[in-house]
Amino acid sequence: MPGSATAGGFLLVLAIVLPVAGAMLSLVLGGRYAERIALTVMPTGVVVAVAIGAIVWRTHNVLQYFVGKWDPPLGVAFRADGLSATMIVTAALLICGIGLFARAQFSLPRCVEERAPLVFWILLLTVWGALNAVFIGCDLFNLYVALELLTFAAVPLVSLDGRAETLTAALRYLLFALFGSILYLLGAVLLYGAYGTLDMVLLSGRIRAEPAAWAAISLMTSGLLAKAALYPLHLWLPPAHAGAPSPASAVLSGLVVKAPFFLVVRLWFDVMPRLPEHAVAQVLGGLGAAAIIFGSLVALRQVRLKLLIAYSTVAQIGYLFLMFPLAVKPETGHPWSTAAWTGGVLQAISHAFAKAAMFMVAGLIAEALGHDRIAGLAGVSRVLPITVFAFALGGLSLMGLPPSGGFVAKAMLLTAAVAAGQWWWAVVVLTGGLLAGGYVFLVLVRALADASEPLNLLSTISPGRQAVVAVLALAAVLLGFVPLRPFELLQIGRPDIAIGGLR
Amino acid sequence: MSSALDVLTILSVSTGAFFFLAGTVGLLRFPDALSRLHALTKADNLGLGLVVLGLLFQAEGFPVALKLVGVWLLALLAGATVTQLIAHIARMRGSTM
Amino acid sequence: MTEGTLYGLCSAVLVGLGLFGLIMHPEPLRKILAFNLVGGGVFLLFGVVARKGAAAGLGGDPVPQALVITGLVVAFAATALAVALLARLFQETGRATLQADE
Amino acid sequence: MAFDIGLVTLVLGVAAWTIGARETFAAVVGFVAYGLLLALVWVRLAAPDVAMTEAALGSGLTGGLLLGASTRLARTDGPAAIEKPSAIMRLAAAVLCTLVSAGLAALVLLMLEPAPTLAPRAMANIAATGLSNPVTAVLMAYRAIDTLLETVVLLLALVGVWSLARDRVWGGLPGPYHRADPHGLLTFTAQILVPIGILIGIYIFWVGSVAPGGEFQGATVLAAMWIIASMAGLVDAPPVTRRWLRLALIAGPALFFAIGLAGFAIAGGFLAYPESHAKLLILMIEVPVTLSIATTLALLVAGPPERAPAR
Repeated sequence: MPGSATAGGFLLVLAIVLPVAGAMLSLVLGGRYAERIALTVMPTGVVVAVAIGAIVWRTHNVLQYFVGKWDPPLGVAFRADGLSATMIVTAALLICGIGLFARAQFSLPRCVEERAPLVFWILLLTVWGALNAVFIGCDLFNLYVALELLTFAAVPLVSLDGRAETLTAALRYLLFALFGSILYLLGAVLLYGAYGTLDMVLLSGRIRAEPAAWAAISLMTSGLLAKAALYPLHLWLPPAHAGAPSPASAVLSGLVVKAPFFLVVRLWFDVMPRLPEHAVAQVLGGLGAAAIIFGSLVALRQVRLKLLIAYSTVAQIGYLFLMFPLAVKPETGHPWSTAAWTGGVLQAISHAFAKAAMFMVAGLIAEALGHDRIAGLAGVSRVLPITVFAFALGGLSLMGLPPSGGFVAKAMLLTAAVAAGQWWWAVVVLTGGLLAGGYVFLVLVRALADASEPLNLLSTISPGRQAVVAVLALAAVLLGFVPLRPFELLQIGRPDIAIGGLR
Repeated sequence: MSSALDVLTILSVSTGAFFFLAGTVGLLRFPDALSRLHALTKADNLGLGLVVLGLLFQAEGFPVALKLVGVWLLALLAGATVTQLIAHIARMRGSTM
Repeated sequence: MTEGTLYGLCSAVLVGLGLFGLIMHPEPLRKILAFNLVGGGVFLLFGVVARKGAAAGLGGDPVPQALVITGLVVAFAATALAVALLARLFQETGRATLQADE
Repeated sequence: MAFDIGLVTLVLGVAAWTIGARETFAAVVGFVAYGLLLALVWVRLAAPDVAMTEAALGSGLTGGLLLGASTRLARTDGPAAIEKPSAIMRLAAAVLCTLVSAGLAALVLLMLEPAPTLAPRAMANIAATGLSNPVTAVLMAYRAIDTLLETVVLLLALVGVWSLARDRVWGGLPGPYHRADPHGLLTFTAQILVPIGILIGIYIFWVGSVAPGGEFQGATVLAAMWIIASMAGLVDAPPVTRRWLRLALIAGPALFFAIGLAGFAIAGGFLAYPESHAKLLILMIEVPVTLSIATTLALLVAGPPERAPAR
């Protein structure tokens, strides 16, 4: 039976258990050990993630696991296809980078436990476990629990410093997230009522174009959009992402908002591939386009560097949703063999690396200067050359200039738009690139200028942290060397293979 | 035999329900907090007691009867405590709530 | 109309009512309250699905019933976190609103 | 049916009151009533397990939490100080929400009867779990991973709540101080009620494998007893840095994970139980899980550390 558990499926369990167990151990042993535990779990987690990726790549098949040996619809399945594996590896690498970077900020006092470091490491590990659960989840309710876990780990990261403005931002974030999850759950309930299962693979075989399915997909998509902060549901994002400590901002902007996006992709292309109509997909694309233009324009007007980067996230999330109008029901082949689908996924990954690096740059600058006002950046490239260089590398991805992952992603979206005769998306991609160029250069011009008076540094930044940031930014650049066409890894386990031998 | 018990149940539960109704009317119509509480608790304790009594006639076995009486006693305890606390606050505020 | 359908209609109204409160109430505490109200409606709909799936000698499908229990616990956790955030915000600012003083 | 119509009318009326009430406190009281009425609805829907959870957690503990918050925040600006959304916005939202309701109502009317169900499958496999309450079988066996993740969710919510402590009181006692009044009525009530309540909580948990009940319902009752005792000043929460407290918090999920992982060796899969020992293993998970959930729920209601540790 093709739908049985596969060898190596236990790795999927480990991908969730390891970080969560680390978080619980940190809670028991207390603040003094939290950092050490996190730094032990991280390399192990990367090994698991890479192993998952390697198995999926080598066997050219999905990795599947039935928890408790109960197969769906009664039990819950975990399932990693090429897309999941890619996201899992991305998350593992990024979390490691962020962990190394955060050591200096959340290092531990030797004698007494302190609140912020303890909480930070526990939350970081839990975010990781929850992300893995989202990426391999195959059951809509299991995914609901995973999404809530992700939310409860992400929200306190925002208000770690306990200032009134970050508390407000965290509360608003939580309320938006709860609004999103309740709509998502409502959709899942409707699907169970109509088809008697919550398993995505089984659903994809049973679903038909009828009112219940339509209502479910609309409700779930709207809920997930609120969590992914797609315009006009983005209001919570800039204060939350800009207010969090910079390692936390990197996690939130780089990874956490990608989880709901990932689920929208799953819903539209895996669960109900035959359902979405072009008109509905155009609406989603339209919101994406509005996000790109609006987010970029507002980013241009920001005074503080972190807010600029946060608004740029609003814009970059918009690109992700351009894949829907271009990949839904293509004239030839499957949605996931289109350039747009690959471009969208690649945008998610390269933005993760680029944006994480840029938030860390902002953190380093704020640590060194004591502020992150863009107008006061003059001379900073002299004292933090590697850091400013990393910002520029990340900026390449945002603008979509070669060589960078962002370039490949946006080029694919562009060609897909032209090929599909939907030229308006091409205009949006190009305009967004120009505007991104505007706000990146706005920062770089200030940073590269000579200071009128010698800079007064509050603290020196260790070369190690600068190196971490540079490596992450470099990763976003290296993604630019993947071939400019739909590539194989992302295709593994797409429904055309799975449906062939439907269980 | 069982029909006689049924009649007793109906009588008892209906009387209980009447007391609940009276208590609710009192809660809504009486002028100040203390007399409202008075109306509420008197009617509730008695009303619930009568409902429980009525159900006792239908109870299958001793454990069930014990649970029913237990429910009534716990409700009495909780009701009395909460009433006392509310009355205390009302007196401190000196308001008519 | 069966009683399942009746409660299903009830849940539909509850979801609408709660969503209105969640979107429109300016006070965060009322939003939290409304979130719980919508939650109740959504869970109720799941219960109706379970009731309509009564089979094998059971009064309802146990799977949705169990999921509702899980969902109730998650909703409580969300409420506790939201209330704690709000209380701390109130401690800091003396306000319990989402208005930023910018 | 007449009873059901009356109940639905009441539920909707109380729900409308909860949304529409001017005073937040009144709205919370309405919400508690709403929860209790919903518990009745769950009984009518033949879901006694859910009814108990709704009454204990959805109405009781959530209600208590919100009541506490509404009195704590009572000194805030009146509703007048808060910007109300414009009439057009309200109208738009009302139209949107009415549409959602109407759409859902239509879907309810279109719903298949009988609906697709997993009940036969759940019953066909129940012997392998050693349980006879199918809802507990779903929670502890078929979908144990959900329950496991949910215990982690609760734990994380608590970490989130604790993260809101001020730095200088970290390591201190959670929640406000309750003065004990040895002759007070609350103390008297607590002294009688708490032992009975603990007994009931344990009973509800214990009976869960064969009858309605289970660890969540039992744990909620236990947590409520702790809250009553602490309100009466009979007990106080320990400082959040205590090792044994932290152990109590993670004991449930940790043992759940451990037995789940042991399943690889003894039953060939994560969270799988060998048929001969399924009931024992499930019980071994449930006992610490009940303890951990009860502790977590009680501390979630207590809130973040507020009082500096005594020196």
